[in-house]
Amino acid sequence: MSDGSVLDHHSPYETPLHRDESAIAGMWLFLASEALLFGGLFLVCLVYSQTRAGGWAEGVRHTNLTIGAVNTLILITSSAVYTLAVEAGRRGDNRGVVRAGLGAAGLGLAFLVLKGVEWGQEFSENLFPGPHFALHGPASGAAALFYSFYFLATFLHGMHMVVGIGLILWICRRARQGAFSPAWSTPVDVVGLYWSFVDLIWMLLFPLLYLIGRA
Amino acid sequence: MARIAACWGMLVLLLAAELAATWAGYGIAVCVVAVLMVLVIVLGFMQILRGPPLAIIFALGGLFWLTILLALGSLDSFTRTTVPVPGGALDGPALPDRAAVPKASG
Amino acid sequence: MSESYLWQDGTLRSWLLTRDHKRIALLYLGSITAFFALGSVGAALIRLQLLEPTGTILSDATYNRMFTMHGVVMVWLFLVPSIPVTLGNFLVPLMLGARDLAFPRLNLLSWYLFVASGLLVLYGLFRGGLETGWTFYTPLSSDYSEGRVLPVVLGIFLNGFSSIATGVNFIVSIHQLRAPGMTWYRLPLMLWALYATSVIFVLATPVLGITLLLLAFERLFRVGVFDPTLGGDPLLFQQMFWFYSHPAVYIMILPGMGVVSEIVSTFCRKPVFGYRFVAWSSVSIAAIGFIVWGHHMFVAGESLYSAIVFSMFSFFVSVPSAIKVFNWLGTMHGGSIRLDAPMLYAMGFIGLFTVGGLTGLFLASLAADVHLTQTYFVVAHFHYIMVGGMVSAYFGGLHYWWPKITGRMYPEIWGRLAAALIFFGFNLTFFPQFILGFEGMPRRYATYPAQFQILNVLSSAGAGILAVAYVMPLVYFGWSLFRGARAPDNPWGATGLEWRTSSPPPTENFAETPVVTTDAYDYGDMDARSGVADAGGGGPHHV
Amino acid sequence: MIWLPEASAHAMRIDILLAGLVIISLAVLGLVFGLMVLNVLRFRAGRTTAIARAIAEHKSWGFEIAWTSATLLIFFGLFLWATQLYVVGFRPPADAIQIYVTGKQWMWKIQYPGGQREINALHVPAGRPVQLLLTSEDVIHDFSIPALRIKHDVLPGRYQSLWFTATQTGSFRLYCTQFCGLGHSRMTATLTVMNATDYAGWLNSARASGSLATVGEALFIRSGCSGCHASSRYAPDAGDTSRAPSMVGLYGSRVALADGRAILADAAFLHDSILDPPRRQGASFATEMPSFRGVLTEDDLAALVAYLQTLSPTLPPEAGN
Repeated sequence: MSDGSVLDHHSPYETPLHRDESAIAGMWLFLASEALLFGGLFLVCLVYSQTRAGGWAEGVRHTNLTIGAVNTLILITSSAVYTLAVEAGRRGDNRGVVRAGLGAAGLGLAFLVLKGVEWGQEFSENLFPGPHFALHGPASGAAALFYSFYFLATFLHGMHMVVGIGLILWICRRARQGAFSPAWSTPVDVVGLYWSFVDLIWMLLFPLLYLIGRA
Repeated sequence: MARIAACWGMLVLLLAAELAATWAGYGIAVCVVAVLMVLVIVLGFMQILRGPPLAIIFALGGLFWLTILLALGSLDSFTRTTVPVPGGALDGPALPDRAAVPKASG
Repeated sequence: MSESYLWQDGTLRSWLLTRDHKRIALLYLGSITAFFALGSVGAALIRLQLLEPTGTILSDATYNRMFTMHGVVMVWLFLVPSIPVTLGNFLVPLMLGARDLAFPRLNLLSWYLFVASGLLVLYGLFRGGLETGWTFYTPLSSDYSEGRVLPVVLGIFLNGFSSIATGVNFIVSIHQLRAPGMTWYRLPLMLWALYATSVIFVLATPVLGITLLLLAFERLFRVGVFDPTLGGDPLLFQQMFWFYSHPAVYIMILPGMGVVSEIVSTFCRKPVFGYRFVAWSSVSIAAIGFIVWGHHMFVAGESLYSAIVFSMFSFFVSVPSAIKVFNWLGTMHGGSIRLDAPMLYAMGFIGLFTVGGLTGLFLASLAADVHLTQTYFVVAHFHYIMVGGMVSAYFGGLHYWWPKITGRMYPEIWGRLAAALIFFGFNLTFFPQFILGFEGMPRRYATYPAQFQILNVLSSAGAGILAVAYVMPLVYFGWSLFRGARAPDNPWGATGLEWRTSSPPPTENFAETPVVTTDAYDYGDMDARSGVADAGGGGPHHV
Repeated sequence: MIWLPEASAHAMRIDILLAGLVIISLAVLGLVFGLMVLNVLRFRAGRTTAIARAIAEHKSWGFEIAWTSATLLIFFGLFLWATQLYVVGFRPPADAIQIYVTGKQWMWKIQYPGGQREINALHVPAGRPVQLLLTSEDVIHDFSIPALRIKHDVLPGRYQSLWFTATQTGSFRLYCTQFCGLGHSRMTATLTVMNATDYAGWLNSARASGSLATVGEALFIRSGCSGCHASSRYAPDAGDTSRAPSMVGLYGSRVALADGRAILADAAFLHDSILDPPRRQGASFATEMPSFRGVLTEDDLAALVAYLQTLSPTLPPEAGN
């Protein structure tokens, strides 16, 4: 692939700046779309947490707050670390991009591992909705709804994490090849937007899944 | 560098505040803190204000449509009166006693 | 100027890995034509079955699969990608005066996603079949259906990402790649329409995605999200489904309106009357179109408040549509009208869309909707919009831009004949269904009371004519590829930038970046410059 | 074809609304097509004399505002008119007779306040408000009565209400209008509106006729008989004997068999025919009936026969449409 700081013959753009701005704007537009994807889940949460409040809160109380909070901290840190990579990219410091990128991806992986542990616990406690669902009593229906939401939301968020980690590793590979320069580090920025967005979604999911209704 | 550290610190503090609010039972405060955390990420990490103006337009557009989805999507659920079939949903609806059913549904 | 995009590199590999928006448009054209043929076969079988009240041709189960197949294929594999994605891909950069779309690789990816989703959907539809209707209402689809819900739903989920990719591409392109001098109010109205469409692509499609994901989750694990026996709410599914599927109607109709604006202006040799109103009406349709979805649920058990709010908004959304219709008529007034095939299609669109829009008022009126909804009235209504409207516009657009796409002229006589035949066949097919609906004939019935037979036979007869009329363009377009007259650069004497390059255009679209100095549709100026007489002259190269 | 009857005052009001909508639509349609044709005739290329092109542009704002506000005004009027007729549906009168309706793949079960039960048939008195309480045992159905211009979805797990006051006696069709799976188009029923005295008499006889036939009717649908055999003279497939002979009026009639015998269709014949389907003379049906030996118990057979008997002697009055 050619050095990204030069426009090739067929590029639709006039200047590199023009192209980079378009890429960033395009990513924001895609993130707006992603927001609506999670928006559907938020709607489900909003409706059931209000119309089936008792059982919903019962479900919230059964989530593992410790793992949830630690994971939140990990994700905040990962997002911050990746932002270091973005800064390094703007300086043209390819080694810095690799270092920070690997750090961010590692933290992301740690999040997924912890999430897996949490899921494992929940499965063994029969918290996955179904005929053997662990919570009984009049609230069990709504608690099962909560856990449907919990599992789908964490699954979807987890898939976004996986994609994000993949993108970061790709950025690291490009950086190892010395692809980025002060004139051109747009892919690092664009992936950063995505990674921060995944973080942002978790900042909303965390209170919805672990906090609101717990006390 | 300093900016990132500051943002990180703010997020950690906000997380602590969120947990404290949960412990104290202030649901609204939790929501407010969550929104603040989102703002810190958008402004601090994603640096929306440094991006092209289009980014802001797109983000606000997404937010606006998200509001439509949540507001109008939940309107029906919050204004509906549901008359459940007695005997519990799990048993499957059986024909109930007359007295068990309210006069009007809607 | 270098060679045309069609022949620059003829290898299969170069086509399958192309990043040229024009070639991707052709890839889309090929795939959606195949899907259109498939969906039409479904329609034909449905109409054959309904010739007789007892429906002897198909079993109930096959009939149910057939209308599901027809709906799914036509909506997601033909209508949604027809004008917006196919013609849009070809035209957006050309109309902007750009070399390509903003993200050419993403564009190719979107075609591959589309094909993959199509194959997945077809796998589900033909290996096992699906009988839930294209609306997938729960709990039928989640718990009771014995059809292949999962592959079809996942296929449509994938299809959504294809739509989103295209939407992002168009929006960023229109913002970023306008040629020098191409201000927003100089954009062709087609681009305003495609911009509005793309907004819906980007913001509505993800909600369909998550809805179908929830449905798949529910079907796999029976967790109860939409299952009332487990405490879920099936109406929530409907709310979320229609949040996408109503705006999707505007995905299907807005680009058609854009095409008609282009055609009417060209063949009347006049600027579009009230340009800014037409432009903003596209945007307001896209915006208001998002807040009317609840009118699909007036009898579904939604609350009274919800119903009233959605009914009111539904009336509002028809105002900008009415603005467009009157502005097209205003454009014709005082023009110099030529009745070539594209114009015939455009006029067909205006008439049929008006019928569709007016019958939409019936369905927006709460009490009237209670009687008419879920009957053939609804079927007729949305076919007037989607087939009478969108497909007419699609064919009109294909005829109009065919010379630009292929460099060949289609045979004009046959084009006019097909346009007239489509108009006639369409009305014969669907007008009787309005009466059937008023009489109470429910939709999705494999068999029906004998009293409805006469109207059903009329409808089926119309469908036969329509089928012939749809095959005609396929034949003469194919013929024109080899035998058609060579097309000049600007056969219609139109003003858009796409007519300023050769037919077919070179890979890089323009030898040098065009500069725009006038408003769109500046025919007075153009005719004065080229010395064409103001009245009675017709176009410069009328073939 | 007979025009859809108006079996209630509400139906008439809806028809007036529809007529209003039709008139407005025709006016607009006339305008659009008229203008289109006029424009084509007047401004056809080559036919026109010189025309000032600029005229329209300057006037456009006035035109746009005028027709936009006119349209809005008309639409708002329509909205109010239609909404006020819709709201009525949410306010059932306090003295309405409450009848329970349960939808099930693919039949309607009706239960009256007095305990009478029916399948795929609803009897109501004329002139008295009736409130239906609708629910479903499985998927979403929709209870639609075109002659009364009303319908409502029928959801599992909750009651929906639908009320009306029928004013015209006769039989009218009911449909399921929400797609509910395989037998959707056969999930139809008959609404019979009777005058008060007939209704009282019917309630008494329905109580007397016992539940065996009702059980049989459920079996008739559940075992798949209704997929081929017509059993109601009003149902959509009433005239359809292409798959199998109609059951209406079969009991007590003479049947010509393939071996030339003509035999009286009595209870024993019906019983044996279900176990060993006989061949009829000159019959060419699209489907061949399987034996139900081992599938249905003797109790089931008794119930089925009891049901088939009800299809002959007490034929309900002629359908109104």
